[in-house]
Amino acid sequence: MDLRPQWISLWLVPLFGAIMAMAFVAFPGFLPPMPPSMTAVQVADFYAQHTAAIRFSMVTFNLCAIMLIPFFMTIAVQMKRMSLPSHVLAYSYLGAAATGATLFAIADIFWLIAAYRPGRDPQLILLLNDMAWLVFTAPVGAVVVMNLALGLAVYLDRRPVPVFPRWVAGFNVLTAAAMTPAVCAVLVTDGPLAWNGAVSFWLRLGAFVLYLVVMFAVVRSAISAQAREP
Amino acid sequence: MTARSATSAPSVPRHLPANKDLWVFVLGDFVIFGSYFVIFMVSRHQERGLFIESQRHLSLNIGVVNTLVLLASSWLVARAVQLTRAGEFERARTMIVGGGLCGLVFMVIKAYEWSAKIAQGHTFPSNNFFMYYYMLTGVHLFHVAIGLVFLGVSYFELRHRRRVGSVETGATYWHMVDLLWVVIFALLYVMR
Amino acid sequence: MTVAPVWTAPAWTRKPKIDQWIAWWTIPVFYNIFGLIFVVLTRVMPPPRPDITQTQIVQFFVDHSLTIRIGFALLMFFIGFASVANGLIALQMKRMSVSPVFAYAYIGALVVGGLPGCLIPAFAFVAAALRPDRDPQIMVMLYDWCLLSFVGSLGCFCTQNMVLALAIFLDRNDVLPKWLAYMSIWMIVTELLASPVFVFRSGPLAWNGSISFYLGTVVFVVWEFCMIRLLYTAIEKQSPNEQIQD
Amino acid sequence: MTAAVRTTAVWAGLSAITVVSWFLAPAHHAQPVAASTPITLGVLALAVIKTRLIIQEFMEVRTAPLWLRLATDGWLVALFGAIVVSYVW
Repeated sequence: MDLRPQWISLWLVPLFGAIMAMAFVAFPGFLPPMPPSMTAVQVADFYAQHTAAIRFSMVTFNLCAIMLIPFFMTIAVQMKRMSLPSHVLAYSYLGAAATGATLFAIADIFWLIAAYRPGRDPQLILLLNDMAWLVFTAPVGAVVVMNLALGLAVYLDRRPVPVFPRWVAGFNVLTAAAMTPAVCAVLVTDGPLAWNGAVSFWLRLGAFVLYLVVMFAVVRSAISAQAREP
Repeated sequence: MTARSATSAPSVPRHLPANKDLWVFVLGDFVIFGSYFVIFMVSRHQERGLFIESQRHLSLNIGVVNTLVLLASSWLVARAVQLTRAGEFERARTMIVGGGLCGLVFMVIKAYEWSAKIAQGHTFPSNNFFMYYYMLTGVHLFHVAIGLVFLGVSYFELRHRRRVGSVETGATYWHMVDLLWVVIFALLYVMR
Repeated sequence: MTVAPVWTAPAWTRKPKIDQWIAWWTIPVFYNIFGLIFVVLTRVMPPPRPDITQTQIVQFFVDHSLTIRIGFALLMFFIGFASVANGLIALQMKRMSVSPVFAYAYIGALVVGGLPGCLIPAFAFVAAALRPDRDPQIMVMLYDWCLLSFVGSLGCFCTQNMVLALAIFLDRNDVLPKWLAYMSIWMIVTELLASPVFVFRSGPLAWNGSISFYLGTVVFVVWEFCMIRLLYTAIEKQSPNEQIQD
Repeated sequence: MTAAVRTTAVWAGLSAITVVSWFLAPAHHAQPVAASTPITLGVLALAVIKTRLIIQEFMEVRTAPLWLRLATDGWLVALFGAIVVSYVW
């Protein structure tokens, strides 16, 4: 079997991950994250002052974020290699990955619209800014279900030497648990659970980045193992 | 002949046309369309004057012609089933094609009728009568379109595998389309 | 296949078709929570009236701000389980004697449908409920945005039901009964009759109308109930050794 | 009477009823027409006969199992009953 597509998809992660890390630092609203308590005028001011940086970072996210999809599809392909009763978990994973990625692709467009016309009514800029942050932060269900489906698949894998080591199941469940509280960003606008809070912003993003790093290593050895198979 | 005489027919061997699955659909569609008709009647009750006044703008001639077209297509399709049972697949196929062509004629006439009404300024949001007119005829037209697919399946069945049950399926569906139109015709065009 | 000696899986993991059973159980759970979210908490079902004044709309968000936010916080988590239900239905569709095209199209259509049908409406309501002091014009827009998108996301579900109906009609393995395919035609008709919600602000074809909303919802609930029941039977009847072509 | 003749007779009857109802409709009149309970009941009666003929003869429910005959007749009674009630009420 030709494993080159999987290798390429795997190495897209560090490449585009590095570019997105740059875009993350470049976005003036991430370090620190913009608080929901900002008034409409303050938000409008923010977009007027940092237009160039916002455009640069969000266009970069727009271009690069979906480049992670081939990596998630590689994981789906590895799930289909597992010795499971059926492929139902791989299909669930695939659907959830597509939903999660779509949401991110929508969020960065809201940021870009907010920055597009500086003279816009601050109320409208506030709405676009709210939408961007909410869509970016809250809908973690898709990623959580990806993690749970993968975790369950790893746990059920009946190969003598499993495709992914067993601890990956626990790691996926932990990541899911770390990301779940971010749903509270639609509920509160203050404290650690607000969209700029330690849990909803830093813990969620940190868990996701760590997840990418760990899964990169795990998938890499899984493809190597597949290469050694007769 | 009246409809009543049909029930007192001498005992005949019982036969379920088509299959149970299709009858789930037909009976369910009866219930769904029945709900539309009752909702229509309740609205009509509330705005009786408006409904009678708006109804005058419908072309009864077109309604009658379309009813006759669908009745003719139903006759052709019913004959096709009988011919299939008799093993005359060639003629049955011709009948099915005829029924389908009548369906197409119905759609063309309906499209003409709609465009004429729109040209006269009677559009979907004009008033409640025209809302129901476009809604009921539109949903019915969708059923006609699906019915053409069913007749197409019956046609290919007659070419290749020649199972009577499959031809009955298309025919039963098509008669349902005809029947629903008869009720729509009475409620929208004729009653006052 | 024997389990590796280094790690012994608990007995339940060796139950035949265990992954499908777990996926199946998420569906009734998901739909019950779905009902709780949309009916009890966020008041999206049955929908509030389209023909009320600006002040009344703002008041609606003031009155229900907390439950709207709690409900949609739950949705943000549970929406993910929709892909498990879709994955299971797609798997059963792959068991049919038809090409997997329809199974993959089913997943694709519903991945798309989850956004306009569920999440976009949720964000519109949340944005309004979080700041009821917004410009009232914007509040009215968010109100329309949510309910039109929720009731009026048509095409994704038409495609979903079309590919499902076609797969069942063409299938010779009798995975799901043909009458479910006919019911899926009703679902398409339901979507057709939801399209006038973009035209009418009151009456039976408005977004809270007897035809566009109530009749459609009845059809949907009946369809969903039958689907869940039939999936159970389909998994049960499936031989544990059945090979599904990839 | 053979099946073919019977079907053709049913079709002729249905078409004849349709032409009769053509004379009853308000679209004939240039002047605004008033609601008319007798005419409406007549129209509905013709519609019942037509729909029942289609069900019994074309859809072949006449020779179908009892449950189907009961279900279709039950539907006709419920539907036209509801229509008449909502009309005269």
